[in-house]
Amino acid sequence: MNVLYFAWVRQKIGRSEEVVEHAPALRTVGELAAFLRARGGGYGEAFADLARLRVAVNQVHVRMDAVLAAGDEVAFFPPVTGG
Amino acid sequence: MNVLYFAWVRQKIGRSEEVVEHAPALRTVGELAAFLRARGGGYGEAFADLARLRVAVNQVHVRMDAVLAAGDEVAFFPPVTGG
Amino acid sequence: MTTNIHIQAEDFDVGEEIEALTADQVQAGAVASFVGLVRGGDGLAALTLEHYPGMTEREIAKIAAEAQARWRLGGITVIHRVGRLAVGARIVLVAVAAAHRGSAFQACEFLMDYLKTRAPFWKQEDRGAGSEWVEARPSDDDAAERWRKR
Amino acid sequence: MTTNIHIQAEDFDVGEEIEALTADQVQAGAVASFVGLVRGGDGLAALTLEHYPGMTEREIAKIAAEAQARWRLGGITVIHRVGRLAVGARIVLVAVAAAHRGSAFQACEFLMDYLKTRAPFWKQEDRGAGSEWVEARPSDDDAAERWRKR
Repeated sequence: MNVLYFAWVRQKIGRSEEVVEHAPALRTVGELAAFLRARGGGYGEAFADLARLRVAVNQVHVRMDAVLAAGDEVAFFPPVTGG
Repeated sequence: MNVLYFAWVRQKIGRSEEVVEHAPALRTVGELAAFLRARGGGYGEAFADLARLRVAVNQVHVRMDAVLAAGDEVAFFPPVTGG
Repeated sequence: MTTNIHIQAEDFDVGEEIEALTADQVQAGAVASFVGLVRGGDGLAALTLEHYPGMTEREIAKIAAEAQARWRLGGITVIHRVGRLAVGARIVLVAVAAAHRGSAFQACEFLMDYLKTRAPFWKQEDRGAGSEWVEARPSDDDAAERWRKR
Repeated sequence: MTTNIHIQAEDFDVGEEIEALTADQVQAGAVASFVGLVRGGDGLAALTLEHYPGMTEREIAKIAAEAQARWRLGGITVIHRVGRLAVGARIVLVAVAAAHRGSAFQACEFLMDYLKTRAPFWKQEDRGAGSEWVEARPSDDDAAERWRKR
């Protein structure tokens, strides 16, 4: 899966994009977030409070319980502030 | 008093402006309208139905019962359709 | 807060007017605007706009002052054309600058609703075969009326 | 009905965009538009706009399709800038053409409300001393929410 980060999520993690292998333990977006948080450091900070994060799978807004599949594009970002 | 006519009121009467001497019998706008209607012809047509007319005195919207004074500028016109 | 009111035969430049409204105002984050055009159809060739010089400007100034009293606005521009206007021509521009979009949108709609029901303009439709005065629409009165209830 | 969606670093010409929206449409009597600018104050020097390329265009296209399904519109233009924008710079234009002003105003406000809450843009404020990400405002969520209840 291709995982993208935007705004302060990107800044805390220190990168904008990475590949994470899809695995049975990463069934949902929330599980992927927990997996990334467990890396600690910037990841720990970025994923400390999931209520502050929004997520999209394949460029569509979804919730943390959305189910993942191999090849998905998953993006984590703060609530949007455009316009 | 200077009396002005706009839109189809002006067309029916055939003029855009005229002077009408203020008089005790022309106490209100409605009385002025009745006086003008009594002239018949285009005036009769223009003032046939006062519900179709709007009026301003000294460039301010008023009702037919507004009281007139010498020197007033009185305008009769249809409901406005700008914008 | 600047209020620009122009009644004119000439066309206007929408982009320039909107730009001028916020030129010196770093506090204006929002400009809502409305452009009314001569809508074609049913064989309409043109509209002729008549107005009551003097009263028109006064009424629009009153409406603008009322908008300014209801919302905190950075500026208002109202331009209304008169004379003969072909299908597709611009008739009216209302533009409102404000700090935030809610005020700008509401004031712009308020100004249009009151302009339609209080400013002394009259439209005559030219369909080639003859011309006819446009009737006032009750829906415009309803649109203006809703601002009283707030 | 045309929908124009542009995400770009470059500035845009509001007058041209509004004009283009009704160029071939004699049925459009009304264009409502909104321009958002970088609002100054509190020492703000500039904003930097980041977005999610691809998703941004998709989200805006969805919002535009929803507006078109709710109101009969003649055309929609949405232009949103990205990158570094100084105080006073234009950020966003939403313009909607329709036969009548009610639909144009409502659709324009609807588009702005949804753009604010669904399109993946993020603003960073540069105050000279450092930069900070703008927090989402609950009032924007409320503004979008009111369209659900209708």
